[in-house]
Amino acid sequence: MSETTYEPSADPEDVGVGEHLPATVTQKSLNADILRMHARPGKIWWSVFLLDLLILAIGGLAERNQIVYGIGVAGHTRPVMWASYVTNFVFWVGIAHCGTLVSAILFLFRSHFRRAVYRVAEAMTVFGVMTAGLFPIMHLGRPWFPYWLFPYPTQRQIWPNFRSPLEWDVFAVTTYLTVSSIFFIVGIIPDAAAQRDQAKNRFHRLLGWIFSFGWRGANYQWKHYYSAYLYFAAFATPLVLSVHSVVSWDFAMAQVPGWHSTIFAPYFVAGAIFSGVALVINLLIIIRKGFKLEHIVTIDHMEKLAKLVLLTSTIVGYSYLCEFFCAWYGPSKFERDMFWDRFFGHFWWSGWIMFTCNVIFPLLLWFKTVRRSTVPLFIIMLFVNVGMWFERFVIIVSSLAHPFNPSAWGVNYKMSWTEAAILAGSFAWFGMFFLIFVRVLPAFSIAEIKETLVPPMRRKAS
Amino acid sequence: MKRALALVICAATLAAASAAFTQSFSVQLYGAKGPRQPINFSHQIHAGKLGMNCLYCHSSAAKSPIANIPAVSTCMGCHKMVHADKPEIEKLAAYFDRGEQVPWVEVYALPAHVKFNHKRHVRAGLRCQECHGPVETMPVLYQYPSLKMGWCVTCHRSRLNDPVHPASMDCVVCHH
Amino acid sequence: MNLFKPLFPLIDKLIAGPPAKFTGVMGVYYYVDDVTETVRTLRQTGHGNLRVFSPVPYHDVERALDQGTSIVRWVTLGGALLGITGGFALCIYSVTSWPLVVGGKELISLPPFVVIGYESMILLGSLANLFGMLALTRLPEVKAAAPWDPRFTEDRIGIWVPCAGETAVKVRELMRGHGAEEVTVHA
Amino acid sequence: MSDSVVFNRRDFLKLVGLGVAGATAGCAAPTERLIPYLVAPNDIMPGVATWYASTCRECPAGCGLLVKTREGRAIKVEGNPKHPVNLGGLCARGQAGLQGLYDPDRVKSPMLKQNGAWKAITWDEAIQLAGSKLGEAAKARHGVALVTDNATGSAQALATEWAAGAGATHLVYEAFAHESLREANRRTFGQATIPAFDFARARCVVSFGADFLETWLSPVGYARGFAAMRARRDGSGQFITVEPRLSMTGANADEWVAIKPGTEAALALGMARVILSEGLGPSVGERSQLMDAVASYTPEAVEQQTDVPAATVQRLARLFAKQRPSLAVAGGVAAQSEQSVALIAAVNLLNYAAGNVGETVRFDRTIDFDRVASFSDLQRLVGDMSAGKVDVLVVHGANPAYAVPAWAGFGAAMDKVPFKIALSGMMDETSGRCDLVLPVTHPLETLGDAQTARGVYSIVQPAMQKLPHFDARPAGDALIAIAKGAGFGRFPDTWADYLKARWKPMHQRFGAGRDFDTFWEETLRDGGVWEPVNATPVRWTGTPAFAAAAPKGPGDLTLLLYPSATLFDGRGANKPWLQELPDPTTKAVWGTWVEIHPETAARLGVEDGDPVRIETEAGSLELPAYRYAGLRKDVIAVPLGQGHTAYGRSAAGRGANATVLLSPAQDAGSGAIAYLSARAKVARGAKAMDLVMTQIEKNQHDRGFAQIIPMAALLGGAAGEGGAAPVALPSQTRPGTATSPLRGREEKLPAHAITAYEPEVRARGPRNIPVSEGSYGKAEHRWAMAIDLDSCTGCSACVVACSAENNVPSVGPELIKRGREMMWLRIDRFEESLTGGASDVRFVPMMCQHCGDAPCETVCPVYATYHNPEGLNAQVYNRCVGTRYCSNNCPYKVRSFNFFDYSAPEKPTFAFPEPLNWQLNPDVTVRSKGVMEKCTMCIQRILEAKGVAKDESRKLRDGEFQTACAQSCPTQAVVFGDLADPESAVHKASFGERRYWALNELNTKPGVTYLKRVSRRQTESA
Repeated sequence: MSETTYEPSADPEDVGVGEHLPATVTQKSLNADILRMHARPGKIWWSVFLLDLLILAIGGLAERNQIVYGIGVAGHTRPVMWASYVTNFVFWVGIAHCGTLVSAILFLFRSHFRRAVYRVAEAMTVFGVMTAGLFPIMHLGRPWFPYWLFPYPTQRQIWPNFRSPLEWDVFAVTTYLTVSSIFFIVGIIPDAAAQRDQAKNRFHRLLGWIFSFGWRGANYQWKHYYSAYLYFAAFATPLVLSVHSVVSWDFAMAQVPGWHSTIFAPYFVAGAIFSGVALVINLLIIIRKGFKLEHIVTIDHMEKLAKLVLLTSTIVGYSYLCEFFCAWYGPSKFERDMFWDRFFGHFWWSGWIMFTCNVIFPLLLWFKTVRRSTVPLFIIMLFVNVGMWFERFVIIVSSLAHPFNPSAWGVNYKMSWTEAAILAGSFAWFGMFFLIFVRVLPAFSIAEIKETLVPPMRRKAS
Repeated sequence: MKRALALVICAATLAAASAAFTQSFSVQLYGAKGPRQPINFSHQIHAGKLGMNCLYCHSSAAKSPIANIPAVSTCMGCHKMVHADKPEIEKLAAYFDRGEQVPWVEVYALPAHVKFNHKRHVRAGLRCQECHGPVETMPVLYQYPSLKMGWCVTCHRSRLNDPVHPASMDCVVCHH
Repeated sequence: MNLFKPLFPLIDKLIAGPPAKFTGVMGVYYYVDDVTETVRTLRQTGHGNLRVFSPVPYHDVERALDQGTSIVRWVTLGGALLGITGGFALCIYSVTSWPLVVGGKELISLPPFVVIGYESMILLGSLANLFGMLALTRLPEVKAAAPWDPRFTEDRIGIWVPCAGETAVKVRELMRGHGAEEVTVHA
Repeated sequence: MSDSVVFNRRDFLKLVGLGVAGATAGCAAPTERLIPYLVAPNDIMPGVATWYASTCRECPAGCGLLVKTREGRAIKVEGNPKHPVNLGGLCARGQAGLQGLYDPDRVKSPMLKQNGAWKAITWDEAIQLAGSKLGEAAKARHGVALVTDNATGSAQALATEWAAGAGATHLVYEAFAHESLREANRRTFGQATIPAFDFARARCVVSFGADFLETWLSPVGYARGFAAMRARRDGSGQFITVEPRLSMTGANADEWVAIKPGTEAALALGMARVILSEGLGPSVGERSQLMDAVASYTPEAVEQQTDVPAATVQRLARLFAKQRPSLAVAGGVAAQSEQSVALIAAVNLLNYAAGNVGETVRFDRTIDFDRVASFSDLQRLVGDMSAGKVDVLVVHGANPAYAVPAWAGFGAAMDKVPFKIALSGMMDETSGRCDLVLPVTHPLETLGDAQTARGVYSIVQPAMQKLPHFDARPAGDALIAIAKGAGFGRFPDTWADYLKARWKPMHQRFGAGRDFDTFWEETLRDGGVWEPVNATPVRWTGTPAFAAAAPKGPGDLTLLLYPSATLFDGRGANKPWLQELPDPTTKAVWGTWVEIHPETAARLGVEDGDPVRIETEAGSLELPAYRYAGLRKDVIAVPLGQGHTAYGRSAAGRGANATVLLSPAQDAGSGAIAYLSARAKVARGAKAMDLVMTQIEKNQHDRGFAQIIPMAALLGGAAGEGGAAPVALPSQTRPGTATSPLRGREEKLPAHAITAYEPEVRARGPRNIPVSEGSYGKAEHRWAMAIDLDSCTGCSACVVACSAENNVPSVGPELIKRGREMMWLRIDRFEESLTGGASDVRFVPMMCQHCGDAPCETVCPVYATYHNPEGLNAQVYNRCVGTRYCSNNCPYKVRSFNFFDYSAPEKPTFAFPEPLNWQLNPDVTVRSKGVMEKCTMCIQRILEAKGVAKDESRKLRDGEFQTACAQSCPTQAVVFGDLADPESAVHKASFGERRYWALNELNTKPGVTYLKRVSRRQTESA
């Protein structure tokens, strides 16, 4: 059953040298190019890193105040009991989805352009989940008891409520963090071996030694390795779909008008991939420029990712319209009022920001020139991420602000400085890990990119 | 070899963590020796040697959710004559003359948001010692049970289907 | 960096691993088809216990080695099954151990439990998969099975045939004959 | 985290001890001398509540109280069911009396003002000083003045006697003295007093501005009667309100006649004319005389003056005559114009013509305002004071320096008095202007009596010993001591002796052979004695001249100043509960606002909360606007009661005192202040200000929260809007024998699953899940509530009762503005229409609905909220981690969240500063930061009652206990009980034909059933 073991695509037509990589790239140069990223960081990196730490510190201070004085320092009100924190949570979980998508789903689809980009995407996934995971804890009224949500035997003899969507979240997100981290680390093994053997300084060699687990690239190792890798992909694919479905059910399972909708699961998954890929593109553009890797992460890769963004953007746009149609066509006056309120009520601006950034701007990607030039790509993707943050904001805040009981209307949520600081801090938190990552571990999959090269043959004929 | 070590470490941390969890919310105030009281009152003498009935002093335990701390006057009821010369009794008398309450240090404190009804438990036929331990042997009173939820629940579970006095497993019975 | 200088020897020792004595022949190749040829002939001449080290897995080589399918799948399956049953069991046990009605729903209301079961399936499945793989690939490797050459993670392929004496000489010749760049005999 | 933090355990121990000491050792603690309502003194024990009967002194009505004490602390006041004035109900202000007792800003010790600075002195010094001052004054035959409130009873007597001794002029001051009412009655019936208005007997009520459900005379009693009238199902019970501003009382009316302010008399006379001329009333001797009086008031003429269509005048008159005995009352703002005597006389005439006098207007249990000084008396005193004729002024229980409008210059006159003594618990505006302040005890810690109505002799009993925080003395003792110091009068040594002496004659009358002590004990136990009084028959004695009042001044708008429904004349302003209690009309809290018609507002371009500048002759004021369509276009309205400059942290600096807008104006007949006398100009103001409201949207967008059913439908039997057809109790709803249609066979249905929904269940298929595990199998009850919106007047007494019972913190305006109010129970106000004639305002008490299929329960990840075996939606604070998901998913939005730490003394957000924390109910925990809380249907009361039943080994009796809200409701609109008991009141109500459930379509199966409000509007105006 050789199809279960991985097909390294023997025939050059499959991944012709020309398709993604220039002919100058050899196995040797690859090692050199990618390990070159580990050279001593320069002024730019350091200044960015320090700024990042500063923002993180501010965010931490805000969180500390919130714990001391109570969640009241944030802008929540009745009826808007969830706001920016849950928004951030969904946003970051969404970001996290791209990595697994690229590494797992595209792996199963055998679309080889993933090889050049999936390590960055996966790193983003892991760090994204690590960021997202903080928010459910931070938004608690009593953040010192989050462990009560985990099922463990306690003297109280009481368990969590497995019927609650929030409890599903606990399972989904922890599973997702575990699996994606495993996937990430397993993927690194062969490259870490390369780092162990070729890295310039001992520090990186040591790291290589640790993360390679003593990998030798022996035939039996490759065999089991790829078999296992396939199953990881097979698990991660349904997982990535389920996780964001579960996140969406935090809302869809509630009966709040604007939340209680069956469309949410697919709609959220699409949105997640949308924002995730957008951020990957942003990061890749920076890295390939900063580390001069345009010949490895080529513009073809960018274009393929851009197409993915375009696709998901249309799905998301369709979902918006579909929701509105249902509200208009459906019998529920609660739903109708709510959706009117969404675009013409107190939070009208957020609604329009969402729509423009997520549906209008991405239309530019229909043009090949736009898809193939980094600057416009970069800007569009920034807008996409802003838009996606606001999508979650709109869904959460504007729906809650317009509940069943009109007597609760009119008390409107205002974002507090604490929340703003914590939001900024979350980006810093994510950025910190990423900045370190690219400097200490292979940020691109050496082994897999090598596979896209034509294997060296003495007798071309055979 | 290394793997084994790693496993051991993991197991240890896990055990420690769960232990910490299960020990959470211990409301043990003064450990197993009890607090120092303003007057060295000995339950051993009163409840043990003299065999006084608990309800003689803590009369409201059977009639009220709260078991009262006896008023100074109750103590003086006997101690006007009995051992009136002992230093500790003189302390007591001093409080009485000043018309002050003795600032007894509380030994049994429930966690927040928990209500306990003495009357119900006494009337259900529980002996005081079942919760308060062998008070009659304590020269200095100390907190005998952990007073943790699990301790309450275990007993309630066991009497859930008691034909005469079924215990409740309904949270709000204690939490309100 | 100099701060860590005293650590350098230790690090080098770690990376080098414990000193080991090997007996056998190590051939270093560049061309994949050479490797496949060598492997075929070696196996015909009864050297089934050879090892191939390569920076990338080459399908031709695998064919030449003709090794069966990995059994990691069964480990994974086991983990997954354990996960799903465990998930449901946990839910059902928890609601029956202390019955609390919420939202007028059945105590054992399966639809919500599906999510728990499903996620646990994936979690335990993946973990089993991981540990299965580590076990089968003998990772983390404590004791090297063959002498090591850093080029194997760059662009060279190595064939290791554990043997000694006469056979070692034969194998060396065979490798030379099949386009090995260099052949070392460890004895 | 622990309760002990909120309520210092040491104090607690002390109190526990004292309680017992008091009982056993018989030491001299006053607790020992108290006579509990039900139990003998020696049964007092820690952990068990003791009830004391007393009388409410928060307003002159004097409702009977039962004060609940625990460990010697008064923790709750409730209405005394035996008391003839209120029959068990108690208004929000009465409930809040506790916070007057525990006010942290009470005066701690006697204070002497020395060159502007206050200095604490001892009582002896104080008495000595006061005595000497009074002595000198008396010797020098110089003027002494004593100002007290309408204390009635022995306090009144003592004051009079004291004044006589000191040669002082005694002035009984009440901000709302109802002089005009008394004067009009004197002129028309020869009785200068306030009759008993029998709303219960009336078949139709027309109110000319009288807010008899809010502040007017005896609101609780009237509300009870009003509810009785509405409860009749014979097509009667119409209530027409005639007022330029739709008040809370008016909001309960079937018809709103938005009359031109000041012309109400014309309408009354017009109606009288129709009745007389058409001979609809009984034949009265004075017919011709009356006819002459009203001759000129033809319906057309009335339309001319009042803007009320002639047809309406006739219709109202005919209805009024048809539904005899009917009742017309005049009061509130309408009766405070410069023609208020004329108005009330006109209304008297109307009542007389319709033959209501002696029927619904009776001079039997007359309300005792007889001794209250008219405003002209007050002016005389002011005159004397400013003329320097008064050397010593003694003020007790009144705050004229605040309540008297600026133009009358009471404050200024006070400054002319050389030495001023205040006997007051609070450092209010008046005390602040005095030289010597003697802290007096609060009525809840003082022995006394009251005689607020003829034949009602109530006892004011101390429910607890004096608070240790304040070195206060009963006012009576202080007065006696001063008199002795000054050496005048012949008084017994203590106030208590004086009181008992006064009760000797009562003993003669009511003793019925018992010795005095027994009689006294029993009187204390019952809260007083009352005797039936026969009505003094009255005839029409004279017809005063009638004229319309014409407000003066520049501007096109008439200014209405009305007493606040929550703060009354301002004496409630120091109580957080009342400050935080949403005004029934605007739902605004912690401030003053100006109600302005939306059209006027549009003209100025102001929205709710925007500043509006009001200008009158007298002065100007800037207030936040509240756009209210329940106003005539040509009026603006401002509530009184705020704008204190002193009087404690809750009161000082909140809102504004709108009396500064008044220029000198008095009633022609009685000299009463004319609050309705000024015209005003409005303009957009400059400074930004806050209007903090708990409910902003007052339109229910046809979401069926407040439903209504026409009387016709009830009489005819057809269902009203979206109504459930009458449902007989299905036997299946009894526990144990229920069939589950899905399974189709007999099986056990636990009580928790029984909801008022059984019929719908059969329609929709079953959603009640039989659970017999754990405690669920043993459930015997299904606690539920039925709320009759036809009786609910929106008075909000239940809100305060709930906060008092359940330790709900008051969080202040800043947090409420951010939607963080903590009240477990609120009154949603929905305005269907506010057009004159067809006004339709609906009040819905909204608390946790205890849904059978509760949306909040499923979503909690930690079981902090779940459905308990007895049908309660329970909230476990210990377990709550604060995800707030439950609140998001609650369609009624009745869960409140502890955003900050209101229970930790060290935190700035602490809500119970010492000694307010003494009021906390020890049976209920005080929730800590970050947990969700909500209505528990008073679980602590349920458990207590079940305990009692268990001790007496019997089943719970229906109605043997009630939730705080149900207990306090003056109209008994809230019914609480066990739905599983088919005989229970709540079961009968819940299956009545008017029942419906809020948001029924969500299938939440609430445990709270609402009964539709009944619309009695006649077809012409509908």
